[in-house]
Amino acid sequence: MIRKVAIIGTGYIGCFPTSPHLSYKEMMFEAACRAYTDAGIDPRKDADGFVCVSEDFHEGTSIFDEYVPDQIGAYMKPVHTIAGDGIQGLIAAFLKIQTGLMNIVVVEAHSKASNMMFPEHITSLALDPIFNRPVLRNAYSIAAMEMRRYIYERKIPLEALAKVVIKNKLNALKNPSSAYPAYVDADEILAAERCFDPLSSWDIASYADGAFVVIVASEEVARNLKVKPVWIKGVGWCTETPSLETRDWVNATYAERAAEMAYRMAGIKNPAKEIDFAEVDDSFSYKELQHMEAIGLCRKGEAGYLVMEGETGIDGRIPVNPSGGSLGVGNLMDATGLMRIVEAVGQLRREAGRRQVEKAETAVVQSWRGIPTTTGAVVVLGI
Amino acid sequence: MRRVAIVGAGMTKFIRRAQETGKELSFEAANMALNSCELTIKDIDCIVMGTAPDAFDGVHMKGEYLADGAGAWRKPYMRSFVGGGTGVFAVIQGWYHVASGLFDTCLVVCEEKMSSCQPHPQGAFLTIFDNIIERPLGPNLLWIFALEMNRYMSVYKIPKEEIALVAVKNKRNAKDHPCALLGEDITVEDVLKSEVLAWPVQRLDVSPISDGAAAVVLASEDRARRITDKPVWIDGVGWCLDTTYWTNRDLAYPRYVEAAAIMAYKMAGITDPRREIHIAEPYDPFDYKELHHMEGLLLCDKGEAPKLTAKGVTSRDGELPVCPSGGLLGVGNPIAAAGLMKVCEIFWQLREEAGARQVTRKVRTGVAQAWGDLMQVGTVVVLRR
Amino acid sequence: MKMIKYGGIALKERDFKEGRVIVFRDAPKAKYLWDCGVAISRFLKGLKEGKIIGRRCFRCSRVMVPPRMFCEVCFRGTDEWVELSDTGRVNTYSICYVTWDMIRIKEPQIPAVIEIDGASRGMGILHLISGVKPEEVHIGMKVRAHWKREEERTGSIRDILYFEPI
Amino acid sequence: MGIIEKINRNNDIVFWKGEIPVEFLYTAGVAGERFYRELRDSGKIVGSKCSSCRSIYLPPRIYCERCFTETDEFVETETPGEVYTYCIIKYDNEGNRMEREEIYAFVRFPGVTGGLIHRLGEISPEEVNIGMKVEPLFKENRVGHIDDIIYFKPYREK
Repeated sequence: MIRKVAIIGTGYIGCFPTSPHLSYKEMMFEAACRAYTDAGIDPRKDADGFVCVSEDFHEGTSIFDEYVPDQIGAYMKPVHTIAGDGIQGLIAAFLKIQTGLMNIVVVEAHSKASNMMFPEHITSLALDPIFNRPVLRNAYSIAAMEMRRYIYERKIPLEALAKVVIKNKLNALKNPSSAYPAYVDADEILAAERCFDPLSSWDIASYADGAFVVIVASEEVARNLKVKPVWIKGVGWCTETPSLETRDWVNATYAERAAEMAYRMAGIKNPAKEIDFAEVDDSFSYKELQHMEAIGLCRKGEAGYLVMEGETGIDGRIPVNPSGGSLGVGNLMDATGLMRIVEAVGQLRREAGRRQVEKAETAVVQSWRGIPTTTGAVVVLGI
Repeated sequence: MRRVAIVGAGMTKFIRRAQETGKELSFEAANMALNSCELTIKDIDCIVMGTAPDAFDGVHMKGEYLADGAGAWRKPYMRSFVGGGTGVFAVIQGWYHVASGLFDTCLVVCEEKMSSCQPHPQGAFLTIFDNIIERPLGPNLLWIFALEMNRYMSVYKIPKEEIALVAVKNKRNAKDHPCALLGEDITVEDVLKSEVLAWPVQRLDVSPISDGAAAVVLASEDRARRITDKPVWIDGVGWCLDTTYWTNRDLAYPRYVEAAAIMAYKMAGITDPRREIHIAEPYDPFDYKELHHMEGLLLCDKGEAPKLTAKGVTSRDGELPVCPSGGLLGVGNPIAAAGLMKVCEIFWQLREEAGARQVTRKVRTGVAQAWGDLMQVGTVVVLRR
Repeated sequence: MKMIKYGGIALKERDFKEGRVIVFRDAPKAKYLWDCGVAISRFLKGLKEGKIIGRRCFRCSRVMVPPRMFCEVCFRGTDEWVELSDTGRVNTYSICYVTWDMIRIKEPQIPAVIEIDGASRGMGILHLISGVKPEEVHIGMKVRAHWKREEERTGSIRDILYFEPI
Repeated sequence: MGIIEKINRNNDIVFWKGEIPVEFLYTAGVAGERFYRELRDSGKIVGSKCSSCRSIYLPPRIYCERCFTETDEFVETETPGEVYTYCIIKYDNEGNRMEREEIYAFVRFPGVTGGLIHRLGEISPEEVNIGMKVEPLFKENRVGHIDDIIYFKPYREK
């Protein structure tokens, strides 16, 4: 009884370290114009619903959904905010199409991270205010502690994490939309100060600005358009627990559960074999490895080897983050998931240029909401 | 389309300053909702959270923070908001989770802890205005209500006395609500004599700032029938967001509420809402809003709602009981939780479980509605026994 | 039938003042430097010059204020800048006796939506009214912007001190 | 569709400064109140126990997040605890180098689900290791705050 649902258009602007020439509204409008042109639809006539993805403290505005409808063509239409990740927004659109109530739903997410004067303070504001926030003077300490335990249990050498950074920044050099591309070598990375020991600044994805719009449609609609549809074959999402003290510090359980759900829906039994390439969260270098294991691209403990052997490069056996990921493109906060979706759609349509992976028929895209959360989402896409 | 029912409901008391954390309030409401239909968290497939600005509770990404209190441990969990419309929208979000066919049950939780915000929750409200061209004027939330109320009164020539009747009715209704913060007997005189905050808005026109949570359990048709013999069906849902540029609109009439209502009525097969809707819980953070929303919900002509109130049509023993719960004016206004409280009330009324608040006439179809943002969003659900 | 227990333990202001309840405090550094973008940068520049600037859409012919680079009705880019008058009519107003943090003020503020002359019908902005007795303000009243002195203007909505009756 | 005119000179770029001007006052909650009272009044670290799965939560809570039922018993935690993971922080949230680097650790206790995240003291960063035993050092004048524990320090058997 599941309806087939396709992504029929994507549009974006970015990603930039800063973007002073456009307001967030103007950025959203540009991304939306590109998406509607891509899909060949008129939002005022054709779109049934809209989802925007945002968090108040990222914007500096309370109940940010107020400032969304006009510039994405959603004025006087059903719109709502998902305070989550871009992929959760995409899933909300997917669900609405599944009900049969709607046929075309538009998802928008953006980042104006450069407008926050103290982004780390904002991250700290997400910590439990009575047990954790008064103790921790830097929010990155959570990632640092998690990294320590993860590499301890999996016996991952720091070289493997450096390799993740090298690979993603190199992929980003082939991606014209990346904010932090670079050609770097392992010595440079390993020599850096561990400012949040064991994290060095190389391990942390820097913030970037950008806006992304993805248009989702039912099969009937998708088949009648000129565009080549990319099918949403499975979706999953999960929150483990907000409590730092009771969560799993080694395995990304949220991603495991989300992937199980998405694979079940997509009929995927052996992801390591059936998935052609993956976009997984790499807000921190170790997260890429942890997430690869969680979504079953390899067995637990193997991710480090895969990376060291170059298997996750664009030409490798299982390319991971051909876009350049957050380390190369930039950390787009709530929009990160949609950036990955846009990349995967581009790859599946074989429009990815120099970073095109050879076999691109089935992709998995995974997102994480960042510290201090344990929320993640997974989407399986295919042609 | 897959039919979805509400099978259980729960809420906390609405209070000015709660000792409980937001997580604990969420747990209390969610636990009561589960107990009310004798389910445990193992029976729940997914969780939906509705909670409005993070600046109330004082936690960034507060949806994430509240997750364990809402029972989301290792489950699919998603938070949405549409400002003040969130409480009713959360039910719509839960509806599409179950109606999609992906899940059979969904726990919907709404929470707001406004007392955390200092020196006054108005600090959070200040930041709902445009960051560059409105906030520098030092606006407060009362302004938008006062501006809208004045426009409504002027266009339809409604005297303040008629509007005050809503506050009198709702605060009286709230006396029978075990969770109410401000259930009391007041008179129109009291309202008119109360402190002027932002004319035409006076102290007793306004709902109180509160802490609280509410929750409902949703189930697919098969499951619902196994859980209870009194499921309440979500037969229509609608929502609509008007332009951000609120100073470009005529505030006299909430056309976005009308659009949301039409969407919900169409889905529910309602062609004559005045005849087919038996009971309503429109959003009443201020007394005139109840009237405004009755008109937007097409329950009466534009500018006519005050007359219905004056005639007693909207009282508990009237033909169209409106806000029998006591509404936000009487029960309290922890924003998202208050919206969901309205859905809970219709649920209890349709099941004839509202106790002292049970309306006189037999009711089979009810509507709950919330409103929010910059006088911009309408969220509507139609419920049926 | 199960016993219904409603959660929620009510504390009083006193409990906080007298330290009878354990509390934690925090003041977030939620500070921002927002990009004004094309439309609002131009609007603010106009204010500095003592002008209210709008934007026209050629398809629906509306002249919009505050200006934006997109027309929400037609969903297309707007086409040209329009210099509007600094006069208008009161669409609605209030007489407010409290500040945003709920401190009572003696001299009430009069916030209003003012439909700007030269923009399309109903196109207003939020501002304050002054130079008039509160009881004399009425819907439909003609008003004019009272600007700050030129050398004091910074490119802000507050370059207009208030609107006053003509 | 599209923006017809853009800013193409840096001269025309304008920023606007603002903030969300709020402060927060958090109650410790029902379980938190109990935790901090015990800490303040008797120097005890208490957790709460779920009667159905028997997990002991630290920090305590009024509900079991797994069973989603009320926890009904507060129990004292036994020290020493054990460092499960740790980090060394050299910069604060604004990127300023801190006057003294701080070591944070997640400390777990025997038989407890959870633990406490706190500072480590009386030890240099190089000496810390996963699995080491640590015990809390309490302040003398306690007020009911997480800082009533000054830090956790290496455990020495008495």
